[in-house]
Amino acid sequence: MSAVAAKITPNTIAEHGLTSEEYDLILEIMGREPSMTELGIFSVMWSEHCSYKSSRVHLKKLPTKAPWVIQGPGENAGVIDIGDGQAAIFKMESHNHPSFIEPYQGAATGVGGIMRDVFTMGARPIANLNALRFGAPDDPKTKHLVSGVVAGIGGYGNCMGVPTVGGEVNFHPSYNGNILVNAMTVGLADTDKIFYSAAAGLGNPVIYVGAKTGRDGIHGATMASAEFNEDSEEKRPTVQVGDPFTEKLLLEACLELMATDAIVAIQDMGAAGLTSSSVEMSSKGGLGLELDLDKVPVRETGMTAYEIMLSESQERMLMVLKPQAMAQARAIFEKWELDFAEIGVLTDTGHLVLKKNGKVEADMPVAPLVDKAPVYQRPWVPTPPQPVITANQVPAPQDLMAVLKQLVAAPDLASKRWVWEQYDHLVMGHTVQRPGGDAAVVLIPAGKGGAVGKKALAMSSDCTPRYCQADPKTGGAQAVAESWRNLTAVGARPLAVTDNMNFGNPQRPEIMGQFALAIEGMAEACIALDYPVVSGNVSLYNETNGKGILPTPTIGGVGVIADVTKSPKVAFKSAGDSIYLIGETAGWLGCSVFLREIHGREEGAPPPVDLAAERRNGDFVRNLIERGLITACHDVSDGGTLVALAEMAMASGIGADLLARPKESPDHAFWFGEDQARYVLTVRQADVAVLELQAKEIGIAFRYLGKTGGTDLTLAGAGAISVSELKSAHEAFFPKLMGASK
Amino acid sequence: MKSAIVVFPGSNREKDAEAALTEITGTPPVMVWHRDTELPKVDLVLVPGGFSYGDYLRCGAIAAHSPILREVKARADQGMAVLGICNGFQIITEAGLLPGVLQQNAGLKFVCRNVNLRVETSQSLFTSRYEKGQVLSIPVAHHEGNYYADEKTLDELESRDQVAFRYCAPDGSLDPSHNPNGSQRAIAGVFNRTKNVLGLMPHPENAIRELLGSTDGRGLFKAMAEALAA
Amino acid sequence: MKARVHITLKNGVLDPQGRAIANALHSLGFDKVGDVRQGKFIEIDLKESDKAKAKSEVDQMCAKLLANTVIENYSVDLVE
Amino acid sequence: MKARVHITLKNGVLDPQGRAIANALHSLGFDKVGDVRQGKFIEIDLKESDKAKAKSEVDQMCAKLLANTVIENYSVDLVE
Ligand SMILES: Nc1ncnc2c1ncn2[C@@H]1O[C@H](COP(=O)(O)OP(=O)(O)O)[C@@H](O)[C@H]1O
Ligand SMILES: [Mg+2]
Repeated sequence: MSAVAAKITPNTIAEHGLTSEEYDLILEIMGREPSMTELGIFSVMWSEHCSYKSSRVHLKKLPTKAPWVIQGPGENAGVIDIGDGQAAIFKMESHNHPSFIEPYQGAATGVGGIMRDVFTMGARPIANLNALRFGAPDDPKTKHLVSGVVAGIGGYGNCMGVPTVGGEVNFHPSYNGNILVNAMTVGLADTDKIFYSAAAGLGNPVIYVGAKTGRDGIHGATMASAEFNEDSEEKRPTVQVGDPFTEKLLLEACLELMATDAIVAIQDMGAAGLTSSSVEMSSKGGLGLELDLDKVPVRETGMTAYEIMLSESQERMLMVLKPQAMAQARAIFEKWELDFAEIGVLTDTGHLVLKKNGKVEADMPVAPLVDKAPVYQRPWVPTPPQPVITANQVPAPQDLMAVLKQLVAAPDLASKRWVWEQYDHLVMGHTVQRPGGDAAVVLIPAGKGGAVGKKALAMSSDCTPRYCQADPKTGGAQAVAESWRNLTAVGARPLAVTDNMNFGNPQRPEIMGQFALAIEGMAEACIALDYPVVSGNVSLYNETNGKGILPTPTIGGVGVIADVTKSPKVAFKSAGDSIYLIGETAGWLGCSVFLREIHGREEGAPPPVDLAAERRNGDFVRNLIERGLITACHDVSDGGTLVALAEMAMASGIGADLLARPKESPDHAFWFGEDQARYVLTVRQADVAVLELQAKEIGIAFRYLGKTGGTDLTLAGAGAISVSELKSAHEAFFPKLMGASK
Repeated sequence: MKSAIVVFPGSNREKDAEAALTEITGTPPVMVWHRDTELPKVDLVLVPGGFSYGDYLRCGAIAAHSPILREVKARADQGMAVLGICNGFQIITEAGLLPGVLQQNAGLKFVCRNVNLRVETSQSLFTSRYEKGQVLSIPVAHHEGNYYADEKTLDELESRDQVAFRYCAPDGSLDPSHNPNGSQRAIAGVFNRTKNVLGLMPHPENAIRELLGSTDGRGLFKAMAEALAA
Repeated sequence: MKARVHITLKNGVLDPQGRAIANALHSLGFDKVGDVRQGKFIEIDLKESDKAKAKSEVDQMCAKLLANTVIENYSVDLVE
Repeated sequence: MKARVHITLKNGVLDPQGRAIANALHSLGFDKVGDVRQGKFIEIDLKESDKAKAKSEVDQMCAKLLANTVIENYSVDLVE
């Protein structure tokens, strides 16, 4: 950075993404002109990415508490109690901008970063998920981006030995210049062995471990907070290269050290590296921190204080250790062949003091650096309501089965096998529900080191951006509800969510409106479903040349299953089972996949979300599952009921004989409408009476759809299609898009 | 049966293998760190899957030169049983315990899925619990499993009954569309000449519970436990 | 005409492979080994006899596909 | 001294990666591209000023570790 020695000018301030008001505030806090290193530190700490300055006032509306929440937002990851002395620790994070510039490394380091967030809290990561949005399939960049991102996610996760068990992949032209790569990690820890980042103990040593620091991604955090324009592709900022091998060693070394009593506080170096980790530790602990930057292990010569503090080199951690444990800790890191350096000490000054070559490069008060970070009440306007589209405003198709075939082959509904077969989804040997079901299911030990039993975690990532675009509040609620429904469909009790809010430029009131309203919808749903938010991430400025992406609040949900042997799969289990649709069907076609894929219309209000019905229907389904009555189960989402049925048939190879739709609802509305709060499930003949009786008793809407069997999906009055024909259409999209290589 | 698992920096299926050995043979294996220079007295050494040394340079190449591998090789020469799975197969092949090499998959992508494996011989301490021709469903998870050897070596392997498993269609027929990685002659696992060393790409340790998809891997562990019972 | 393309990591970009190789060489006793960097080497047969044209084609191939110029440099040699 | 090592696949050994690159170049419209082969390029800094000694050291490194001679050839250049 040539600017290091230079004087601070309005230009330098702007280059650091700071406004002149923000700079005035810096002058006030410092009581003098900052050094370049200090300015750099302010700029990353006050970037959108680290300070949440545009989003904070809205995020406050999300519910974050429940009796089972051990740690809500504010730490590296959220922590929930899952019984038996065990905790699930999880979070989702975006790596959108880096992945657009360098898809392989951008996605890989995104996965590496989120895993560090989880194991820094003492958890062993047990599952990864990834939510991906790409531009139109025929956009010239899409193929290259898909192949790089998927290879990068696999490359990192596979090497770490953590199974990648779920996620989503969507395509839409609004992501042409701004793909979304959201990665989620779920880890497992004992509730009495959770590690936090608040520094404590005056005089305790501050330790740097992991990989060496290079000049990687300097200004990554500010890059993640700036809008793209035509020439950012030209500028090509340095992106970080990931080293999953080093991270695997770091994981094992950290967990080994955590099993001892050595650690006082620990914080990974993520975005804004040493800066945010040291500031976080000291501000949370209310202590000062003095670092000797000459002791930081570096990979390159001549690195300045500015560069060392702002580097985003991967695979590094900062810890405060008990002094008496130093030797033991050093031995562990040496065993794993990682750097281990005492680089500083905790002080009572309340200041962050950085020295290099005996010279003080920065001396700044930590509390105001954090507390006085700007917070913006950005102006916002609501998205105008979209008209409700009724079934008679949409032409009915001639051939329902041809439409079905077209839908299951459409990019958003097509099989994602091409993607998840590149992910090791089996390593660790606990994957019960592999990718391809509603929620992934991973076995866990019974607790306190007990043998693996019947207990499992279920997890899923969900969002329907087209609903959010049409009506952000309904869309926000729907994303939460769908996540809850996916967990319910495998018999899990949904416990909590992490989120990843991907939006455009918050300085535009329409975008800020999408954000504010999506949060409102999410908050309502989370409250109604007892499904608090325990961690999350905000990614703004996903915008190219003033065109924003579809608002995409990705929801990552986690739930627990007490007896995994009862957890149903999507696949029909056997012939002769009775098929039921649970939940009310009005035949909602607005914003549906049917309307978009068959009629080329992206319009209308999205299906309403009735949270009371959602809860009632879900609790009903879960109860039946827990009683062992359900042989297969699938929630109804994109594409509607007939698509859900087709997915169950394709997963099993077993067909079904379906009754005609009810008279009052036209075919296309009944079969392809996307009404919420619905499930398709199957029961054995012998259990039909129990199901119907119970549903009537508590007032659950249900409808008998037909019976499983044969090798065709047959719909009375509409003809038949063979399951294998559907399946070849369903499996064709990705291999065709990505080239024939198998 | 006493067994040991060699753990390299970057190994990642050592716990899966440990669980399988413990559950099926009844005795937990000893975990041996790569820097150790001596092996405990055991009947079997398992070299597990993963990304030893990050799979940098070539899969298995760096691990193959570790001191512990020298020891494994010496003991294998004296007849001790060695099982290399996935990265373990790559390592022991690089170390010269088995002929051939494992190249990048023909599809150039990592592939994780259940494959059909045809048992080519039941005449070994590893496969005696299976019938020749039996078709197993066992997962693979690798990027470099494309077995290559020159024609002469391949002919020799076949004539000496050294091919353990092949990738096949569900009915046992050989069909290129069921070969996940382009391996020559669909080879998924090979023995050394004396058949005390087996390397295979698929993961029998991930196929030991119905709940997790298959129990077809159990036979391999059972066979070893029987053959190597003290 | 044959093009020989070298693709190497830019200075300052982390090269985990190179480092792993250096470590492995050290532990094999090659203690005179210092830094190691790993790159790619691609040989392309070209149906083109005009050297200038060939050069400009291969440069384009590098920029478009073979190298990721965010983190990599490339160089092209032509041999008849 | 610096050693530049090229590691290439032996003739007759299939190179799926090279073929994939050739296909990708064709689909980008580079239709003069014929065969493509991909190899590795490793640069090693050596604390050794004697050229003959350096050569023999690096040859050993190749034979022992850097190349798998079942399928790969190697060649070594030294530059001061
Ligand atoms: N990027 C991905 N990585 C792993 N699994 C994926 C990915 N995308 C989709 N899947 C899996 O494919 C299945 C179908 O995905 P999706 O249609 O989004 O499910 P749903 O509609 O139930 O949310 C799920 O099991 C999901 O986890
Ligand atoms: Mg679902």
